[in-house]
Amino acid sequence: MSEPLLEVSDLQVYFPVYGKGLVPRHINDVKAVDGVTFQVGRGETLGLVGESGCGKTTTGLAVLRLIEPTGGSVVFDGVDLSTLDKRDLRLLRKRMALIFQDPYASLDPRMSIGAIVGEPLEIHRLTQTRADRDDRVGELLELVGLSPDYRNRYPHEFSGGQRQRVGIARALATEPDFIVCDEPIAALDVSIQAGIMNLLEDLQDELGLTYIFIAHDLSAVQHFSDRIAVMYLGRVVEVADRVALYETPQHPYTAALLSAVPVPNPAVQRTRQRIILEGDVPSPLNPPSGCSFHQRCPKAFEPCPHVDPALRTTKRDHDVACHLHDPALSGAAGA
Amino acid sequence: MSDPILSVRDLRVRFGTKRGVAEVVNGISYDLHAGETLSIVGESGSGKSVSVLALMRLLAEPPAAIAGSVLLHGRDLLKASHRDMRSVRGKDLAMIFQDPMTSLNPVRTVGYQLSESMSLHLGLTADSARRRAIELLDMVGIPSPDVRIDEYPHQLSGGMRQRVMIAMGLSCDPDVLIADEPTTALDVTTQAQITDLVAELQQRIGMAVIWITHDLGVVAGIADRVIVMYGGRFMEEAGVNDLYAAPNHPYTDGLLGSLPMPGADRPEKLVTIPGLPPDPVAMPPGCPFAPRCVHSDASRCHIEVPVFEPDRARHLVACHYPLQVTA
Amino acid sequence: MTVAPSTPMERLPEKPVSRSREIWQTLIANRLAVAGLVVLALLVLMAVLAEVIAPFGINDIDIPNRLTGPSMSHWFGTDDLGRDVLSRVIIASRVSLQVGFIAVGFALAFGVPIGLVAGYYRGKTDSILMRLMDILFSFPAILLAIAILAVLGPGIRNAMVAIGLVYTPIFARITRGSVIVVSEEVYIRAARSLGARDGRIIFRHILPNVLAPIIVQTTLSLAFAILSEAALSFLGLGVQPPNPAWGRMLAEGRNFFQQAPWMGIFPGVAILVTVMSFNFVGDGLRDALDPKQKSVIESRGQSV
Amino acid sequence: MSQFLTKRILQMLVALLGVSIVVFALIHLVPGDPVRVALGTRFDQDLYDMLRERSGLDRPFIEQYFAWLGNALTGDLGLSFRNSQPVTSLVLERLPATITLAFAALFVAIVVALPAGIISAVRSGKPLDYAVSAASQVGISMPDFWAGVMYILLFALTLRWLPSSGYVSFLESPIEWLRHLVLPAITIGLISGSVITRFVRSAVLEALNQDYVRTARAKGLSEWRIIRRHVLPNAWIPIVTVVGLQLGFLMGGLVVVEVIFAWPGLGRLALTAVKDRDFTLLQGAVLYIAFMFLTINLIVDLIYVRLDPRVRVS
Repeated sequence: MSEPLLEVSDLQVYFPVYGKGLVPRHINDVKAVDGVTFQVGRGETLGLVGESGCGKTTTGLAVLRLIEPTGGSVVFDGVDLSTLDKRDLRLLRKRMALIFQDPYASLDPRMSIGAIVGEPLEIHRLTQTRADRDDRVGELLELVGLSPDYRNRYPHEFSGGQRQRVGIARALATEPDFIVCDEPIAALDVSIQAGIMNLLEDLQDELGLTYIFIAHDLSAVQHFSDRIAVMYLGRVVEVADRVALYETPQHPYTAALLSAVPVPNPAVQRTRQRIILEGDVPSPLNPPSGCSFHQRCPKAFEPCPHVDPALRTTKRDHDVACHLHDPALSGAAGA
Repeated sequence: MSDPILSVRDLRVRFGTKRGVAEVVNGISYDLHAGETLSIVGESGSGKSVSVLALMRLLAEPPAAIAGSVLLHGRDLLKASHRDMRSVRGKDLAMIFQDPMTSLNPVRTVGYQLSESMSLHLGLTADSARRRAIELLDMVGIPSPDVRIDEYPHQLSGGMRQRVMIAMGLSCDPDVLIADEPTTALDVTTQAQITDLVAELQQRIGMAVIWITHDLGVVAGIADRVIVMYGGRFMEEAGVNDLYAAPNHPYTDGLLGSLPMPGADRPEKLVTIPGLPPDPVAMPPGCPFAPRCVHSDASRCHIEVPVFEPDRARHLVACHYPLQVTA
Repeated sequence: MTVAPSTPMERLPEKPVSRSREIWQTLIANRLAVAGLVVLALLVLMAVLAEVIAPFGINDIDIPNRLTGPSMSHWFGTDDLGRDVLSRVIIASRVSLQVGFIAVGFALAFGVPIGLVAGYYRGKTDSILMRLMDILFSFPAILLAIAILAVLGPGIRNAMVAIGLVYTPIFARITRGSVIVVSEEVYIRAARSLGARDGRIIFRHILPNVLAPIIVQTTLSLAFAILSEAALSFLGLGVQPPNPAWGRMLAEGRNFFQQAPWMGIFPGVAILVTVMSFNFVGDGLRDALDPKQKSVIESRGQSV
Repeated sequence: MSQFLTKRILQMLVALLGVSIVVFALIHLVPGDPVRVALGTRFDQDLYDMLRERSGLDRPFIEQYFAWLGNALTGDLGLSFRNSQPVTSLVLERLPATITLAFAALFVAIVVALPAGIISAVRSGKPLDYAVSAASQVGISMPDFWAGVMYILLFALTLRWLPSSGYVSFLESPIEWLRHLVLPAITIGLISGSVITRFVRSAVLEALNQDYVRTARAKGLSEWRIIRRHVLPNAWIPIVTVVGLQLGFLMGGLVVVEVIFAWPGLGRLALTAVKDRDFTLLQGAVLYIAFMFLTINLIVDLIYVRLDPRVRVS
C-alpha cells in the first residue's frame, strides 16, 4: 500500500434506540459500525464488501462525516475530520466526493443535468462567470461519456446508466482526490454495470483518484479493488490484497461469502466445494457475545462465544479478526 | 423423450400505454419437461417476468393483451375459463416471487397463508392443513415450525419469508414451480441457501422448475437448460454447459464478457455492450439486438427478424450471423 | 482533462418531453379538471365584472314584485323584498372568492413556513410547533371558527382570519410531511455531500420538491374555505346584511321556503358548483403533479 | 399494548390541556369586558358583580386559569352569563341528543361508504365506479346546511314523510325518535359518507395492487375470497384512520345541522351561546365537543392497533 490518504481508526456509529414509554428513554444502541479500522493509500481502491446490514454504507457515510461518527477518528490527508467545524468541513468537501447507489433517487428531479453537475462549482465558487461554468459542465459531461448538449435535459429523460454517469460527473466537478462509491452498480443491469466500472477505472488512471468501493457483490469488488475489507455486523473481519483474499481467505465468513458467490461457469459452479451458512445474520441491536459470527461459524471453538477477536495482522498486508489465526490460541483450535 | 408438461407456443404480450402499444413479449415458444429446471435469463425489460405472469394469466387484461397458446398437459390455458384457471393455479402451476416481504400478506399468519391453498385444492380440514403446513415449514428448513406457523411475516427474516413462499408453492405438489427472481432481493449467503433448497426439493419431489433471473451466476448453478431473452424475444437456447462454453449469440457473448469473474486474474477491461435496450413502444423492425450489435449489418439484421433454426439440434440461436464457437 | 477513452457516448431518445408540458397535458386530458377550470375562469370573470353583469342592483327593493318566481326579467326570481336573486348571487360570488383566497393565503403564509422549519430541523422545534398545530386540530374546524368569531365579533374580515387560522395546521402538516419525505431523499444527501448550506438545501432542493402537494392542497382548501365561509354566513357570523353572501341568502330564504324555494336553491347551487369546480381542478392537479400523493380530501375532514 | 394505551391516553390528556388553555384564553380575547358585553342591554349591577366575581375575571390570568381548570376538573364550569345556571348542567342536558345524532350520522356514513367504496374499487374504471365517484364528488362539494334545507323542503314540506325538525326522546316514543332522527342523520351522514367512500376506494385499490394479492391469485383463490380475506383486512387499517379524521368534520357538521333541524344538542347550544355572547356557556360547550372528538380519536387509534399485527405483535 502506498502512503495513506485516509486513515480510519476505531470508527463507531451507534444509532440510539428509544423505549416506547411515555418519556422515551434511551434503552439501547444499534451498533451499525462498531470499531472499524482501515487505511486507504493514495491512488488506491479499497473495496468494502459485506451483506446488507453489515454497516458498509454507514461506514462510507461516516468517513465523509455525512453521518456523525459516535467515536473513533477519520484522518484525511493529515487532517482529523472530527476536529473540523461546519465551515472547514464544507470547504474540505471539495476534495471528497460520493457516488450513490440509486441513480434515480440521487439526482434532484427538478434540476436540469447542467444545474446538477454545475451545483458543486456554484457552491465552492470554482467558476467565475456563467459561461465558465457552462464550459466546465460541458467538459465534465464529455469526460463521463455524455454529450454536452444534454445539459438542459432533466434526469427522467435518461437511462439508469446515463444517470449514473451524471452522478459521476457531479462528483468530479470539484476535482476531488477521494471518492466513496456506494454500490455504484447495484441498481444497474449487467450489461450497463461493466461500462460504469470501466469508466471509474479510466477516471482513476487519468485523474489519480483514490476510491472506497462499497458493494455487496464480491465479484465486482474483487474485480475493481486493490485491497478488500470484509465487513460483518458492523466490524471489519478481514482486510487483504484482492488476490490473497480470494486465494487464501483466512476468516471463515470470508470463505463462506466467497463460496456463496455464484460463478457464471457451470463447470466451476457445480463442482466446487461450497460452504452454506446456517441461519441469518443476527440483529445488530443485540449482537451475540464474543465473536459476532460464532453462532454461524463452522469452525467455532472454545474461545469464540466469549472473547471478541481483535483485528490483527497475520501476514504481510493481511489482517484478520479470528481466533483461528491467533498464534496464542491456534493450538487450542485443535484443527 | 417424454411429452412436455408445458408447451408455450408463440406467446405474445402487449400492453396498451399512454405512449402507444408496448410489445413486451414477441412470440416465444418453449417446452418444459418433467423434473427439469429451465432458466430464462434476461435484463430488466426483456419481458422474462411478464412472459411467465402471462402464462399464469396473472396479468390484468386490459391493459395486457395475450396471444398464442400455453399447453399444460395438452390443454390450452389461454382458452381456459377463469374458474378452470383458478383450479390450475397453486395446484398444477405454482409461483414464487421476487420480494418475499411484499408477497406475503402482512396481516395474516404464516399458517393461514400456507393452509389456504391446501384447503382450496386438496380439500384438507383446518386441522390436517395445519399439520401439513408444519411439515412443509420443516421441509423448507424453518426451525421450530410449530411456533413459526403462528407468526406474522414481519417477524421473519428475508430468507425465512422466501422459504415460506416456497413452502406455499409446494403445498399442493405442483407439476411446475415458477420462480420469478426468487433470490434477487436476498443476500448472497441467503441466496445460496435458497438455491440449494430448491435444487434439493426438486430432487425429492420431482417437479419441473422455471427459474427467471438476471443473474448468470445463479443460472450456472441450477439450470439444466437456459434461454436468453432480449427485447421480448428468445436469443439463444441451450443446455447449460453448452451455453456458457460456447455462446452463439453476440448478446449472450457480450453478457458473459461483461461479468467480472472472481479470481486472481482479471481482464484489463470488461466487455461492454454499447447503447440501450429497445423501447417496447418502438421496437426496431429487425433483430431487437441489432442496434447494439457489433456484427449487425443493414441488409439483414435491421430488417429481418432472426428465428431459431431448428436444425441446430439442442443449441438454438436466433441470429443471422451466429458466432462460430463450438464447445 | 481529456475524454476518457473507453467510455461510449450514449444517445438519448430524440424527443425531449418538458415536465411542465407533460403536467399540462395530463391536466387537460382530465375532462373534469378542464370543466372545473372553465367554470372557475367564468366565476372569476363574473366576480370581477359583477356590477356590469348583474341586471339589477343588489339592494333594489321592489316590494310589489316580492317573492316572484323565475321569469324573463328575474331569471332566478325575487326575494322577500323584491330584490333580484340572480344579481345578488352574482355579486355574492365576489365575497366568496375573496374570503376563500385571502383565508387560504393566510393559512399558506403561516402554515408552509411552520411546516418547513419543523420538517427540516426536526427535534424540539418540530415537537413544539406540531403540538401547537395539534391543539388547533383538536377542535372540529367550524367550531373553532365559530368560537373565534364569537370573540372577535362577526363580520367578513374576522371570518377570513378565523378560516385562515383553522386551515393553518393543515398546511403545516402537509408541508412538514413532504419535507420529511424529501429530506430523506438521496439527492438531499448528495447536495450535503457537495458542501451545500442549509439555506441552499431548503430553497433549492426541498421547496421545489414539496410544491406539488402544497399546490394541490391549496386548490382543495379553496373549495372548503368557500364552504366554511358559506356556513359561517348561514349562521349569521360571516357577511353582514344587507350585503349578499350565498350562505346568508340561503338563511334568509329558509323562512320563505315553501312560497319561494328559488331563494334558497340558487345560492346553494352556486356554492355547490364553485366548490365542485375547485375540487375537480384539485384532483386533476394532484393526478398531474403528484400521482403518488393520496387523496387530500382529508381537508374536508378538517373543514366546515 | 398497555404501554401504548397509557402513552396514548396521556397524549390525549396533554391535548385536552392545550384545548382547555385555548378555550379559556378565548374569553380573554374579547375586546372590552366580557361580562359587560354579555349582559349588554339587560345590565344589572348585582348580577354583573356576581358573575364577575364568580368567573374570577378580576384576578391575574394564570391564577384564573388554574382556578377555572380546577373547577372544571370537578365538573364546575361556572355559571352561564345569560341565565346564571350552571354551565355543566346545561351542557349535560344537551349531550345525549348530540351523541345520538353523531352516532346515527356515523352509522349512515359507514353503511353508505363501505359498500360504495369497495364496489367502486373492485369495479375500478367501469361505469359503476364512475357513478359512485360522481355521486361522492357531489356529496363532498355539498354544503351541509343547504342539503339539510333541501331535505326538509322535499321530505318534510312537500312529501310530508318525515317531521321537519325537533327531537323526541327514545323513551317517550321510539318511532318518533327515529322519524326525527332520519333527516339530520342523513344530512351529515351522506356528506361524510361521500368523503369516506373515496378513502375506502383508494385504500381498497391500494391493497388490491399489492404483491400479496398476486400471490393469492397465484394460489388459485377466487377474486371474492381474495377481497374478503386478503384485501379488506389490509384496507381496514387506513380506512379506520380516515373514519377517525372524518369525525372532526362530522362533529363540525353537527353545529350547523342542529340549528337547521332545531335539534337540542351541544352544537346548537354553542351557537346560542355565541348569539347571546354567553362566553362561559360557549367555553363549556366547546370544551365538551373537543373532549368528545379526542375520545373518539383515541378509540379509533386503539382499533387501529388491534387491526395491524405489525403494531400489535413486535
